[in-house]
This record gives sequence, structure tokens and C-alpha cells, in this order.
Amino acid sequence: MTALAQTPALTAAAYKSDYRPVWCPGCGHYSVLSSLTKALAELGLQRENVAVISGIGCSSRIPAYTSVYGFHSVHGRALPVATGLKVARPDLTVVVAGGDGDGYSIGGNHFLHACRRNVDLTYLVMDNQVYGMTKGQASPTTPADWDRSKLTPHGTGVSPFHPLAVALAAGANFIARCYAGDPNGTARVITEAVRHPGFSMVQILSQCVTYQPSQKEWKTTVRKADVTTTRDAVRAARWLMADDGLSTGVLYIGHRPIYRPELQASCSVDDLESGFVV
Amino acid sequence: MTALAQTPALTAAAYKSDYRPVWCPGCGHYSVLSSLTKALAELGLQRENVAVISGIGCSSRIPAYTSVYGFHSVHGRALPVATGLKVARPDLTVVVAGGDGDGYSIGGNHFLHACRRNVDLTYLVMDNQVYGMTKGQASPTTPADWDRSKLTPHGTGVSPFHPLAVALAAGANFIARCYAGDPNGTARVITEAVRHPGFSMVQILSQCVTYQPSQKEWKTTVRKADVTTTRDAVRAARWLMADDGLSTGVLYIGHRPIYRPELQASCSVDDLESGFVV
Amino acid sequence: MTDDVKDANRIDSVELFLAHALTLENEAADGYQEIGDSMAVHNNPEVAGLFLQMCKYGRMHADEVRELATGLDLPHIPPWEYSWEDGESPESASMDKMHYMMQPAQALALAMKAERQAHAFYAGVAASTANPRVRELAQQFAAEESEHVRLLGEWIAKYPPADDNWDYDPDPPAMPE
Amino acid sequence: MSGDTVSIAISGAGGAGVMTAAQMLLDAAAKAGFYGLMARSSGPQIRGGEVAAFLRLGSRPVECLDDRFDVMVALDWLNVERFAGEIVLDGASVVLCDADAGEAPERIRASGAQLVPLPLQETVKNLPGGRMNMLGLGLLTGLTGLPEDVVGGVVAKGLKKRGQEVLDAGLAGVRAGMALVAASEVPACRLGSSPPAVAPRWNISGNEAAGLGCIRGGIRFVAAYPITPATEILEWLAPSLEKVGGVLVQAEDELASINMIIGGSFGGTPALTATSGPGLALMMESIGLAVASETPIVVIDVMRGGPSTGIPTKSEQSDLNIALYGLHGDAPHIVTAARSIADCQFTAQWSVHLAEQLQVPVIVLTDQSLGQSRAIVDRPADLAFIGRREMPVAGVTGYQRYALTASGVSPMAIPGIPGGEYIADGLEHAVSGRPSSGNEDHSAQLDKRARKLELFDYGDHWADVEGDGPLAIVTLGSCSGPVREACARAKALGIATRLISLRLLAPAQEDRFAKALEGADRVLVVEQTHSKQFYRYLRAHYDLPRDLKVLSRPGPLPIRPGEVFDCIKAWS
Amino acid sequence: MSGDTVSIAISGAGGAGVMTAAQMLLDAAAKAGFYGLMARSSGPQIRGGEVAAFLRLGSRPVECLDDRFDVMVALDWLNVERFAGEIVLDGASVVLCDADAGEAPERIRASGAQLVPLPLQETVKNLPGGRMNMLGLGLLTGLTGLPEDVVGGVVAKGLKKRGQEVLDAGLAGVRAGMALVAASEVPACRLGSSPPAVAPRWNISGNEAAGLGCIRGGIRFVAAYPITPATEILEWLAPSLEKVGGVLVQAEDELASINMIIGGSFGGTPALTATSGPGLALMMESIGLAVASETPIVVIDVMRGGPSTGIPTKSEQSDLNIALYGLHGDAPHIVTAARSIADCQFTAQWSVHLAEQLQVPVIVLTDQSLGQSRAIVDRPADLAFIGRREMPVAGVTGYQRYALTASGVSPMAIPGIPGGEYIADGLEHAVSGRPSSGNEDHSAQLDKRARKLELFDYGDHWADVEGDGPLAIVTLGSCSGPVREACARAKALGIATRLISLRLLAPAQEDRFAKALEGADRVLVVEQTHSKQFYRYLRAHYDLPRDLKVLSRPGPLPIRPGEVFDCIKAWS
Ligand SMILES: Cc1ncc(C[n+]2csc(CCOP(=O)(O)OP(=O)(O)O)c2C)c(N)n1
Ligand SMILES: Cc1ncc(C[n+]2csc(CCOP(=O)(O)OP(=O)(O)O)c2C)c(N)n1
Ligand code: SF4
Ligand code: SF4
Ligand SMILES: [Mg+2]
Ligand SMILES: [Mg+2]
Repeated sequence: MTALAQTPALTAAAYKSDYRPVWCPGCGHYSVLSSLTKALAELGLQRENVAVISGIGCSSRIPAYTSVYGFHSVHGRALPVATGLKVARPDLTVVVAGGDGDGYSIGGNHFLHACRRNVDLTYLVMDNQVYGMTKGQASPTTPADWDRSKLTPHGTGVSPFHPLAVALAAGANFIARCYAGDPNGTARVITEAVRHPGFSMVQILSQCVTYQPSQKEWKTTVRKADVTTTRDAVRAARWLMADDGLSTGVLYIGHRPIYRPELQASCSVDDLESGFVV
Repeated sequence: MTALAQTPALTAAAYKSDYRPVWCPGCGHYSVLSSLTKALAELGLQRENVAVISGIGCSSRIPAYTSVYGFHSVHGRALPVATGLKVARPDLTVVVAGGDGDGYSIGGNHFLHACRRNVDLTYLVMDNQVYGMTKGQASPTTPADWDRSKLTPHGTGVSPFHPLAVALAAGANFIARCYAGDPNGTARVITEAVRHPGFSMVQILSQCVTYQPSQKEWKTTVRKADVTTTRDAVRAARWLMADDGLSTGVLYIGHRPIYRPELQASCSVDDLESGFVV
Repeated sequence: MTDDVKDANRIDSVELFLAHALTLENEAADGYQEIGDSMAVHNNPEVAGLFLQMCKYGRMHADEVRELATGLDLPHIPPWEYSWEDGESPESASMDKMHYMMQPAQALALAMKAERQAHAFYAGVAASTANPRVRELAQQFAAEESEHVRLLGEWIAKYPPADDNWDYDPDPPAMPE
Repeated sequence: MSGDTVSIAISGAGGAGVMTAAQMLLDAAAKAGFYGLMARSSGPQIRGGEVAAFLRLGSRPVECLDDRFDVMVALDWLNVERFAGEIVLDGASVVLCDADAGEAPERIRASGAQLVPLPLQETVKNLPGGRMNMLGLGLLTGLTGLPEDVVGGVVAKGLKKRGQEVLDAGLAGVRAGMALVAASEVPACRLGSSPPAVAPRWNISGNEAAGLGCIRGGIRFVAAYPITPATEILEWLAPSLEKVGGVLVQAEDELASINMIIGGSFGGTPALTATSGPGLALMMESIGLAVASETPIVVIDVMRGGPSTGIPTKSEQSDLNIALYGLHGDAPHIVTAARSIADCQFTAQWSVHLAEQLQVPVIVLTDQSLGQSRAIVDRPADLAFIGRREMPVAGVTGYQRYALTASGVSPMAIPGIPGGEYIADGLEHAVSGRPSSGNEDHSAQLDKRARKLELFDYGDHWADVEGDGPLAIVTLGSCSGPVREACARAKALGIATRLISLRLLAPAQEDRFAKALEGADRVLVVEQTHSKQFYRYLRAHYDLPRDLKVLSRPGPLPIRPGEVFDCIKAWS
Repeated sequence: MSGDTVSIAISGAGGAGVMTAAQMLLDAAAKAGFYGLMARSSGPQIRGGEVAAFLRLGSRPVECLDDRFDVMVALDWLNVERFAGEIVLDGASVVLCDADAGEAPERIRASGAQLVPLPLQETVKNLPGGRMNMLGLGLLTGLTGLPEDVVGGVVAKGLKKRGQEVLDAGLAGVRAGMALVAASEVPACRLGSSPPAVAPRWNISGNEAAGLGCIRGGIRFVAAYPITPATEILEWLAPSLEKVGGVLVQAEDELASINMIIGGSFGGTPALTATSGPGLALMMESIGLAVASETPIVVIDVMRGGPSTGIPTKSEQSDLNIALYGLHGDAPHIVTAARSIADCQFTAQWSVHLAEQLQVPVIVLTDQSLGQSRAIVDRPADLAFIGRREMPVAGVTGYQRYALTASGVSPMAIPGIPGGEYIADGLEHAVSGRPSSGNEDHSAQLDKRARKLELFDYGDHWADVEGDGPLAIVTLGSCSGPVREACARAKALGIATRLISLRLLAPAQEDRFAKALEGADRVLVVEQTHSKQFYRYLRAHYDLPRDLKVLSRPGPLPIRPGEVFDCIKAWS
């Protein structure tokens, strides 16, 4: 049991804003919002001490639907914004949320380096294998033969990106996959991810009903992983390279040191001058 | 035998320009230049049909020291420049060369996507675990406790980047490590990499005598990998995750499809108008 | 470092031997040239001069070998398949020992090492080959290399050894980009 | 009706089929020999959001929306207030709406427009498979007097792939709509007589026109990252390039796309990317590389509301500054602006030609209101602009990539040409291409890169200059349509103006501008920005009369001809 | 000797210790009560390249190099031609060189300077552990008449960590150099008498001064990616921030660094990054985000030669355009420029204050010649500028992040303040922060973001205005030093000028500028760009007299006081 012993101060609903999502009815992102707010309630966090940071995309609209602090930044840059915030304000709980396009395509470099740097952030990638916001182009996780975008009329011809394998190779220490169709399971993983010190990577399969209608099948194909969480990177690598992308659970927890500079003054600003005096 | 049956038309020296490198004497990059020109000779390529593309850094100066076509572009962008060139001109042999800073730090996103896209390029990363050109700051591959840069006076505190593990996870199909101290061995791997269809990732340990003088020890610590080339991604992943970064050889060859759009006209430009006629 | 451990140095045909000798001398000359140029670029004219001089000798030797090979059809050997002891041609003074402030004595010591390796290579071939003509040529080349070693020894004696602080550069490096 | 055109707004919630009906109306008008323009506006939802289509049809080419609407067809009232600013109605307007949809919103009622409630929902319910939008199309067929068979033909073409049943229902809906109008007291809003179509006409959007211009100019390699409102250029180009032996690569981001096209162009293939403000901002460093390495590329920026993510679906001209000045260092390049939907083709094609001729990056500015609107236009004349790069011959000796020529243009070798081997460089270089930080080399290369743009003869294409009145109206891009129309209205009142609509923004054409301005004593600058960017640019480069006014407004509402006309009138 | 200063160039190959000797000379001059400036130039090699140090010492503050050099000490002639353009010599100059180093290069001989060959190598060889640079230092000690004990003290401090033997050899070298000069016929080049040091003096580089200004202004979070010539700001800041409870993060690229500081500032910590042209270009999209989301940040751009990678080690002012105009959309922000090495501190500190006060990004322009040069300056007065953000109180109800206030500045909540929860957004938004594409919201937010910059009282810091002559010289940044000196020379000839050196470039200060220009009938604009960027900017925003000249030249050679003076004289 990882849950709080006592009853949380705020209900999940209290973490939602009164601004109604513009998401398509049926979009998986609704469930992610619900899982996130449940997790925040479970963690018993004060609203003012939480920040949700995102980039641009349908998924990246999520901060506005919460009642905590947040930043809806620019496409692909959620992770550095969050990194700056967390390093400067280690007292806050910082959740980063966005899409597969935002996170693996334009934001790929920050993804690599966030895994490696290991700042205490929780990263929720609402992966629908498509750019929802811009009318359905292929994203890095789109299957190679998906030919429904005019930009890639015969499919991308490119093997899809495997975010968790890359996260592991890049040094991530908490690696999980969830499914938006299982909001309580997802809430639980988010709760664990926030509690995990350092960077936590949570891929959430979150269907795009508009541009990837076949993702409705996830209801039947997504399943719990047939392994328990490993703490061995070599085993995790072996497992992830063979994984079909549909099994859920916390797949790996590592123990690399976290990046958290001390912010403790040891001298006054005036003292800095001494180096210049002739 | 992977060599040409007949004697190459041009000697290795013929692929060098008469512009003398500004590299520090002792720099590993000299050997890489020599390996590259030997490989080009061995491949029997015409100078005008080869292009060497780089970003910015000491290593990225390499195109100017060759006598083929080349582009010394901007920091971190060698791979997309090369990708555009190769897709538009599939008849050319395109080699991309640069440093660990150029390739894994600012260029990390293109690295990920080049591995995945699998355009027929050969990527030589002259890895010296430091930013040589800008006076020796930590790069992604710098050990976490390296404290010789003023920007990270107590070390980076961040686990080093594992380029080959990331390349594999990102989908690369030819993965090799070489050592500048073994120029003929490196020439051989470059030759194989160029012959390999699709994207080939070649990490070359190339010492920076000025900012990483301890890399002189590579002479004794670098060794041939104790495995033969595998074609099994799962095995490769397991092996790479446990690897210490000092073993050389062609470590993995995969078989994902390459990206090479056909450039065949099927109609005239005038025909395109028909879609607009009222 | 080699990929294939071979029966090192065992060379039984004249063509194969001359191919090795030619590459050895060419690479020696190319290497000296590169180092000499690099020293010139780094404002060490004295050492540059020494290496460029060595390069000249190397080119002469290569010409000699080429002459011997006239009429013969030398095989093409990929760089990594030569029968060198450690994968690299024996007379290449490796760039990684270089320093922009190195002094002549140090430079010559490196050249000496290369010449000794070349000698060892030829002597090794002479000792192991089954072909008398190869043995004859190898012995001749080995003798030449020992002569180089002797000459270099005399040359070195003319320079004082490098002082303790030879590589001390009080200034910080430049940052060209 | 403003003169000879009819302006129509159709609104409704997503799913009602507003856009389909509007497109069919435009098609039908075109088939019937009319010109027209169609723009759109929608809510932030991906699907199911409120949508409005704005049409203006007439017997002469239409370059902009009118000040107001003659007719509004409201399929429902859901969230229609969103469009309050865009659907300008007045006492002469007619609003057809559903009798059962409840009261019209306050702003519509306050406009004074004549509200005509009709039993829309009820009629649709009684038609098997009936749909609101087909009924709406019928209403407008009846009102405008478009021939029923032409409309029917368009409907048939549009619905035939959905099967006979759907098609029959559609046609029945149209007929029912026409019947409703016929039975009502609604004042008609007829489209005069259709002019004889001399030349073939096209139905094209600005984004498609830009794509076509690029391919005609020689573009065969495109790398891009999707972004609103530029994506349709890419959507048109991807399959079209394939047909003509080119290719479009979807890149991982804009940094990749700009550098991919630099690589493609280095390889000798004319290359392009298209984006909008945020993407353009990411490309600036590498556009500078194209300047320094003298690699021709074309970058189309379909402007949207800024700053930052701003208002992606709305038009503005506020990327002017970044396009002109957004490169670090002294980085001369070309900036062009398309003046109308059809002109997107001309300007794009000309821009490819300039890029290739001058080995320079060209930034082509269009905007959302051009790119995402469609117009019925005369088929444009064929243009002779084709990108042609000066190249050295094979086997050239002593080749110097950055040789100092009189024109400033140096022959550019492409891989495959023996003897032409060189290293393109973004570091300052000597004529050979080798890095140099020397004073002479820096000055010589800066001079040559500036010179090639200054000496080139851009001919008459630099601007459209019309009229010779003492009041000059200087404008650019999508403001040109409203300005031209305002000038026509002024002329009708006997006020002589002159229109100067710039197609070439940079390099500045001092002499040509001075000549165009000769005899004008007053200048009115019209642009769609908040900070008067165009006016500041003009001031920086051109001598302007003291007597000067600026009509500058940010998006999202377009500049209307009436606004410009009011300015002219007030100043005459 | 120009009036009361002595100008000295020292050259030699890497390893000879030119920089160390030059720095010791500067230190010694400072200890002896003199002011001074030291700049450097070097070849493209990382190590072992040719290096030249340029010093100017005097009894009054020195803000720029002189037109020419009084003394050159050439430790060898290796590749010294590289500096031909920089080391201006004439008949009155003296060149001390090694008698055994062969003939001096043509350009040096042709200068007419008096060549004084001395047995340098020979002397060094005879000193155990002797080094050329210490001998050179000795030569200059002798020539300038700096007290031997002061020089000795500096040498001792510099070499003591290397052990007594090295120190002794160093001191012996200095003495030997002094002896060589004493024994020769070289004309002395004495440094007058040293002025009494009223206040403590500092030896500081522009990059260090900028760093100090930032910390004084309140910066406690820095994220950056190394780039020449900005890296030394970061090198100074990393350990210094740590001492005062802040932190510097080395980011993976400039896209990360700019967004990290936006995140840090969103969290309430004043935040900064420093970069140069190529890095700035990559940051533009996100600087726009800071504008739209009203997040205060400071970006220092240490300008170098452009375009593209350009000339990283040389100075130029050609990033002016991108700093002013490089953002997409209408994105009002602040641009400041530091006028001298010492002013880097003032301008940086003031910029932090402005950013925090106005919740806006501030781009601070300095350049390589300020950043990487060192000067002896009077300790700057303490400044009252500290970043202070307006914030709502904890427990606030109905908080609206982007409320429309009269000043345009809205209280900014930071995480941790209950009741202040809001979502910062780069999409256009309503006062609450919620996305809005509405016309009213867009206009209101554009207005407020412009208003807050327009209404703020920047006081006298916007520019340095000196003199009231009829010829106004308008300049910026590192050109201010040479201009000021030219004005002084003109004054000595009885020519009255006025200097207007802008510290605040944007927003433009129309009224203040007009006032500063009152009574001036001619304007000379001085800047270091190829395309007259500053002049174009002035034209765009200010009313300038018709009688106007521009002295504009690209890098890499600095603008010299004499050039400016010649312009003034020719025009008087
Ligand atoms: C610099 C930049 N480039 C492109 C865009 C256009 N854009 C907005 S969202 C998006 C893709 C979003 O996809 P994803 O992150 O997967 O989110 P989803 O909509 O699928 O939830 C793109 C390409 C942009 N806003 N900014
Ligand atoms: C956009 C941009 N940012 C920063 C720089 C500065 N810069 C030039 S080279 C370099 C690092 C080079 O390191 P690496 O790629 O490892 O090459 P090395 O010099 O070690 O061979 C940096 C940071 C730049 N030129 N452009
Ligand atoms: S387009 Fe797809 S991702 Fe976007 S809101 Fe609709 S269903 Fe969700
Ligand atoms: S600084 Fe390092 S990487 Fe650069 S040339 Fe010198 S040794 Fe090589
Ligand atoms: Mg997505
Ligand atoms: Mg490196």
C-alpha cells in the first residue's frame, strides 16, 4: 500500500478548474486529467505547491483544466521550463505533461537530457501516436504504415519511436506505462511517480478518437505487463527491446543520483567584489 | 575480405586538402581524418561524389581538411543537413562527422531521429567527452565527477550519456565503436559503415589532449569487444547497457527498412493544375 | 590493436613484401608531413623543420621502393590487412604523442622509435620469410633502417634534453568558435 | 451588396456541415461563371466546435471580404457570439435562422438586421436522411438565384461517393431550402448575370497557390514540420511533389526542416520549407547559415496572430519584423509578400527564382487569411520564372566558391561536378571557402553578399503601383485587397489615390519607391500589426512625406475596405 | 602617446606567455595607481597559436584602445602578420624585437616604426629557467618606468604557486629586461605620475562586470550553454552564484537554457542566460513566450562577428537588429546596451531591475571587445536597482494574472502563494490567463504589454548625454569609448560636440531623444555594423536632422577614436 494513511485534505475535484476542456468527447486526455487530479488528492498536496507544466498540443492543454499553478509554454519545451522551475524551487511538486509530438518529436532532445539529468520531475506523456492538435499528422510513435495523413500518404516508412527503451538508455530511473482506459491504475502509477525521487517517465496510452479511431481497440489489446518492476537496467533493456508497447505497469526503477543543487548562501554579494580589487 | 578487388583509383592522401588543420598536435581528430581518407580510398569513391557534413566544434572542422564536397554548418545541425542532402541526392555518399557536444548535446534530437529514420548516412562522432572548441566544458559523455570546467566546478553530477545504447533504442541499425589510436581499425569500420545501407552510427573515442589529458590512458584501456557483431537487438541492448564504453568493434547490425523516397516523376507540372480547374 | 591476429610478419612473396615496404615508407612520410605541418601551424618551426626533413627522407625511400617494384604487380591490401605487428604501419610516429611545445630532442626521440620499429619489422620479415629474395630485400631495408637509427642518434646528441618545464604554457587556451 | 457582390455568412455547430455547404456554394457560383472568395472561422475545439464560413460572390474578381454581410444563415445559435466581431450586420442585412432555435443572441438582434425565422429543423426532420447544411445550401441557392442544376451538379459530385441515398437526401434538402425561400418574404439577393468566362477559372486557396508557385519555380525538395496555418501548403505539396519527381520529408522539428532544405539545396535541388511564426523563429539561426554559405532556400511564413503561440487560427502581419530583421549579424536576404490568394502563386514562384538566381534565402510572407481562404480566380498567366543557379563547368580548375564577382553572385558547384569540390561554411571565409577572420575577407564577403541583392534588377515585380493620385496608400500582403477596393470606392467619388502594394520588402528599392511616390504629397500606410511594424520599416528605408497617417490594427479581425475608405475620405 | 596614455602591443606564439605578461603589466600599472585597458587577439588554434595583447595605460580612466601603438614588443615574428590590421604603427612607434628572430615582416618594416633588435633569446638562454614573457615584462617595466618593486610584487603573486625557482627566474627575467632597455638607445615611454587613487580600483573584464551586475540585481538562477565570447560570464557566475545561494545549470542547448530560465523565473527566482548571436537566434521563439506570458528574464548577448557562425572571437554590433526586432508577432520587450567595460555592471544590474519591475524579457547587448577585455576602473558606486516583482498577497481571491491595470503591470503570483494559482500562457489569453482568440482580449493584452513599457519612467539612465555642441554624435555600446575620446579631442581644438550614447535601445524614448537633440543641427551616427543597423533603427523611431552622416563599419577591427575625430573635423 502506497496510499496516504489519512484522508486527503482536498478531493480530486478540487484540483480541477472550472474551465471546460476543448478536447473531443471520447479523447483519452480526459481520463488522464482525472487520474492526475486523483493522484494529487491522494498525495495530499496543497494546490499552491504544485505546478503542471506543458508544451503545445491537445494534451498540453491540461494545465488549464487544473486548479494548481501551471505553465502552458511553447511546443516541445515543457521539460526545460519544468527543470528550471524545479531546480530554482525544489520545494514544489512539478508535473510535466504533454503529447508524443511535443515530447518525442520537437522536444526529443530535452527528453533525452531530462532522463539523464534526473531532476525530480514527473513526466506524463499522453501518447496517442499522432499530432492531434494540427489535424492528425504522424508522430514519432505512429506505426510506419499509417497512411491517413496527407503529409505521409504512403505511411511514414519509419519505424516508430520506442519512448521507454530510449528513456532507459538515456538514464531514466522510473519508467512506467499506463493506459487512459484505466484511470485508477494510472492514478496509482502517477502517485508512485511523484513520490519517486528524480525524473519519472510515465507513458500513458491516451486514445485520439478523431485521428486514430483504431485506438479504440486498446480497450482489448492493452494488458498488464507480465513482469514485475525490475531494478536491473540490463534486464529492463532486454525486456523493453522486445516489448510490443501495449503492456502497462511500473517497469523499471533505478537508483542513479538525482540532480538537486543546494541553494545555500555562504557569503554576501559584497564579498564577491573582493576578487576584483586591485 | 571486405576490400576492393582492384587497386583504388585515388590514394588516401588524395582525399586530403592542402589546408593544414588547426587542431592541437596530439589531438585524436588527426587520426580520424586519416581513417576517413583511407576508407574513402578503399571504397574507391570519386571525390565529387562524396560529401562530408559537419556542425561546429574542433571535430566539426574536418570537412575543410578533405578534398571532397562538404558543409561546415552550424552547431548541432549536421545530421539534418546531411539528411536533406542524401534524400535529395541519393546518388552521393554522405558522411556526417562531428563531436560529442555537437551530436549528443545540442544535436541530440536529430541524433534520435536520424537513428530512427534510417537514411543511408554514415555518422562519425569524434567523442572526446568534452567541448574542445569552447575551452573544455563538460559534454554529455563527460564523467559525472569531472570537475575541471568552471561551469561545473564540482563535476556535472549527471550520469554520462551512453550514445550507443541510445542509438540502439532509437532504432539505429549499424552500431560501432572505434578508437582514434587505431586508425587502420577505424578505417575498416568506416568502410563497413559506408557500405552498410541505412544509417550507421560510429562512435570514435578521439582524445582531447588539451582538456582531457587523462584520455592518454585510452592507449591501454581501450580494447576489442569480447563479442562478435550481433544481429539481435535484444542481445545488443543487454550487452550495451552493461558496457563500460571502452570496447571497440561493430557491435550491432540490424535490418530495419531504410528511408529512401523514390524521385521519379509520373506527370508534368502542368498536370498538377487540373485539380484547381473549376 | 588488430582485428585479425595473423602469423605476424610472415611474408613470402616479393610483391607482398614490396607492397608492405611501400606503404610503410609512404605512411611514414605522410605522418611526418602531417606532424611537421601541424607544428608549423602551432608556431613550433624548429620541430616542424625536423619532421619535414624526416618526411623528405621518407619520400626518398618510398621512391626507392617504387623503383624496385617497377614491372611487378603489387597487390592491393586494405590498410587494416597489412601484416603489421599492432595494426599500424611500424614507422608511423603517432600523432598522439605530439605536443605543440615539444622540443627537438623529444621529436627526434619519437622519430627514433618509429625507425626502430621499422627496423624491427624488416628484420622480422627477414627472419621469418621462406623466400630468399624477400629475405635479401628485407635484410637490405633493415640495414638501412639501422643506419637511420644511428644517424638519428647522432642528431639527437646535438640537442639538449628538454627541460622540466618544457610544456609549461602560462596562458589560457584560445576559444576560436 | 457592395456594388456587384453578395456577402454571405453561414454559421453552425461542428457536425452541421457549414463548411461543406459553403464550399459547395462557392463551387456552384464558380461553375455558374462567378468569382468569389471564401474564408472561415472556428472555435478552439478540434471537432464539434462552432464554425462560420464567410463568402463573397460576384461578377468581378474578389480579393477580400466586404465590410458587412448581406445574408447570414444561422443553422443554430450555439456559441455564435464567438463570431460577433466577424459577422458585421446592419439594417440592410437578412438573417435566416431556425424558428425553433430560440432567441437570436443579443448582438445579432441589436444589429438591426432583418431576422427571418424559418422552420429549418422541422423541415429537415421531415426529409428522410435530411441534413441542415443541405437545407442551408438550398436557402442560399434560392436567395442568390444560382441555377438549381448547377448547384445540384456540385452536390452530386460532392456526395456521390457516399451513395445514392445520401445524394438524394442532399438534393431534396437543397430543393426544400429553395422552397422555403420561395415561400417566404425574404428579400432576394441575386447575383446579377454571370460574366462570360474568357479563360479557365480556378478554385484555389492561398496555401495551394503558394505550393503550386513553388513547384513551378522548380522546388523539388521540401522538409517541414506541421503548423497552423501553413500545414495545407505541405498537404498539397506532399502528393504533388511525388508526382513530379520531388519529395517532402516530415522533419522532427523546425530546426531539422530548415537544415534539411539547406542540405537539399547544397545538393543542387531547389528546396523549401513552410511554417508560421513560432516555427520561423526557430529557423532564424540556420537561415543565417544559408545567408553566409550562400545556399538558396525558400521559407514560406504563413503569418498568424502573435506573439508566441498567440492566435494560431487568425491572421495578422506581425511577423514582418522577424522576417526582415530576425537574423543575427549582417545577413542580407530577401523578403517578399504575397498580395492576394492568386498572388501567392506568383510571389512564391518569383521567390524561388530569386533564391536560386541570387543564392540567398527568401522569406515569403503570406498570412492565414490568404492561406486558408479559397478564391475563384482566372487561371494565372504562365510565368517565366524558373530557378536557375549559376554553376561552374565540370572539370573546372582553381575553383573558388566565394569568388568576388562584379554581380556578387559566384558560380556554385554542386556535388557531382568534378573540380568543384568545396566546403560550404557559415564561418566567415576567404573566397575559397576556407575560414578566415581577417578584416579584408570579412569586408569583401559582407560586401558581396549585400551587393548581389542590391545590383539585381527586380523589374516591375517589386510592387503593384496603381493610380497616380496625390494620396498614396502604401500597403502589403492581404491588406492590398481591401486597400484596392477602397481606392475604387474613392475613385467612384472622384477622389484620386494611388496604391503602392509592395511585393518585395527587402532589399528596399529606394529609387523605385521614390519614383512611385513622385507627385504624391500624402501617404497612408495600411497594415495589420499592433506596433506599426510596416510603417517603421518604411521610415527606416524610404523618404516619406511629412503628411503621413497609419492605419494599423492587430488581428484577429481583418482590415475591411470600408475602414480604409473612411480614412481616405476623411483625409480628402 | 596620445595625451596622457601609453599604448603597448605584445605579440608572440602560444606558449611564450604573452597574455600572462600583459596581465601582469596591467596589474602592476593598477597597483602603481594607473588606469588601463587590455584587449587580446589570437589565431584560430586552440593552443600554440599566435597571440597579441593590446594595452593602453594612463593616468585617467581608459575606455578604448588608441589609434596606434607607442610600443610593440614582439617576442617572435611567427604569424605576426595576422595582427597587421590591429597593430597600427607609425614613425613615432618603437618595436622591440629579438635580434635572432630574423627579419621583421614587411608590414612592420613599412610602417616606419623604429625597430630595436635586442638579444632576447640569447638573454633568456643565459637565465636558468628564464622565459621570454618575463623578459618582455621587464622591457616594458623599463620603458614605462613602472616601479620595479610593484612589478616584482605582481610577478611574485602570479608565480608563487609554481615554486621559488620559477619565481626567482621570473624576477631575474624582469630585471634582465629592464637592463636591456637601460643599456639600449630605446626612447622611453613613461607613464607620467600616477594619480592618487581616491577610491579603490578594480581590475575587471566586461563579462565579469556583467555577471556581477546581474547578481547585484538579484539574479539567482542561470541556465546557459557555452558559446564564445559569452562563456566567461558563465565561468564567473557558476561559482559566484553558488556562494550567494543561487545556481547555474549547464543546459543541453540554448532552447533548453532559455526555457529553463523562464521556468526558474515563473518560480519567482530572477533568472538569466548569456549567449552570443547564434545562441540568441535559437532563443527567439521562447523570448516571445516570456513576452506573452509576462515572465521576467534577462538575456545577455555578447555580440561577435556575424552572420551565422561568423567570426566568434571578434567584435561587432550586428546583433542589434535581431535583439530589437527578432521576435515573431508584436512582442514588446526591452533592449539595453552596455557602453563600457565598467558599464556592463550598471547596465546588467539595471536590466535585471527593469525585467523584474516590468515582467518582461530584457536583452542586454554587450560585445566581444567589452566582454573579453579587462580594465582598471574606479570601484563603481553602489546602485539601488534590485529586481522587485509586484505580487499578489497570499490568500487573494478572484486573482487575475493578466489583469488590465493602468500601468500595464499586473501583480504576478508565484507558486507557493495560495489563491494565486494560475496558468501562464503563450497563447493569447483573457485577463485570467485562459486562452482566448477574441478581438477584445487580443487588443487589450497587446495594449497592456506595450503600455507597461511605454509608461515606465526610465529616468536619466536611458542614455549618456554629454556636451551641447551643434554636432551630435549618436552611438551605442563599445563605440561610446572611441566617440567620447574623439569628442574630447575635438573640444581641445575648440570644436563643440555633443555625445548621445544610448543605454536603452528599446522601447524608443522619443521625447528624451528629441530633448537631447535640441539645438543640434547635425548628427553623426557611429556604429560597428555593415548594414547601418543602428542608423536604420534611429530613422525608424526618431526625428533626425536632414544633415546626417553615418560612420559604420563591420568588425573585426574596432572603431578607433581617430576615425571618429576625423569625421568630426572634416565636418566642422
Ligand atoms: C514551434 C511550433 N511548431 C509547430 C507547432 C504546431 N503544433 C502545435 S501542437 C503540435 C503537435 C501536437 O501533437 P502532440 O504533442 O502529440 O499532442 P496531441 O495534440 O496529440 O495531444 C504541433 C505540430 C507549434 N505550435 N509550434
Ligand atoms: C548555437 C551555438 N551554441 C554554442 C556554440 C559554441 N560552441 C561551438 S563548438 C561547441 C562545442 C563543441 O564540442 P564538440 O562537439 O564535442 O567538439 P570538440 O570541439 O570537442 O571536437 C560549442 C558549445 C555555437 N557555435 N553555436
Ligand atoms: S484531436 Fe485527438 S487528441 Fe485532440 S482532443 Fe480530439 S481526440 Fe483528443
Ligand atoms: S582542444 Fe581538444 S579537441 Fe580541440 S583540437 Fe585541441 S585536442 Fe583536439
Ligand atoms: Mg499526440
Ligand atoms: Mg567533444
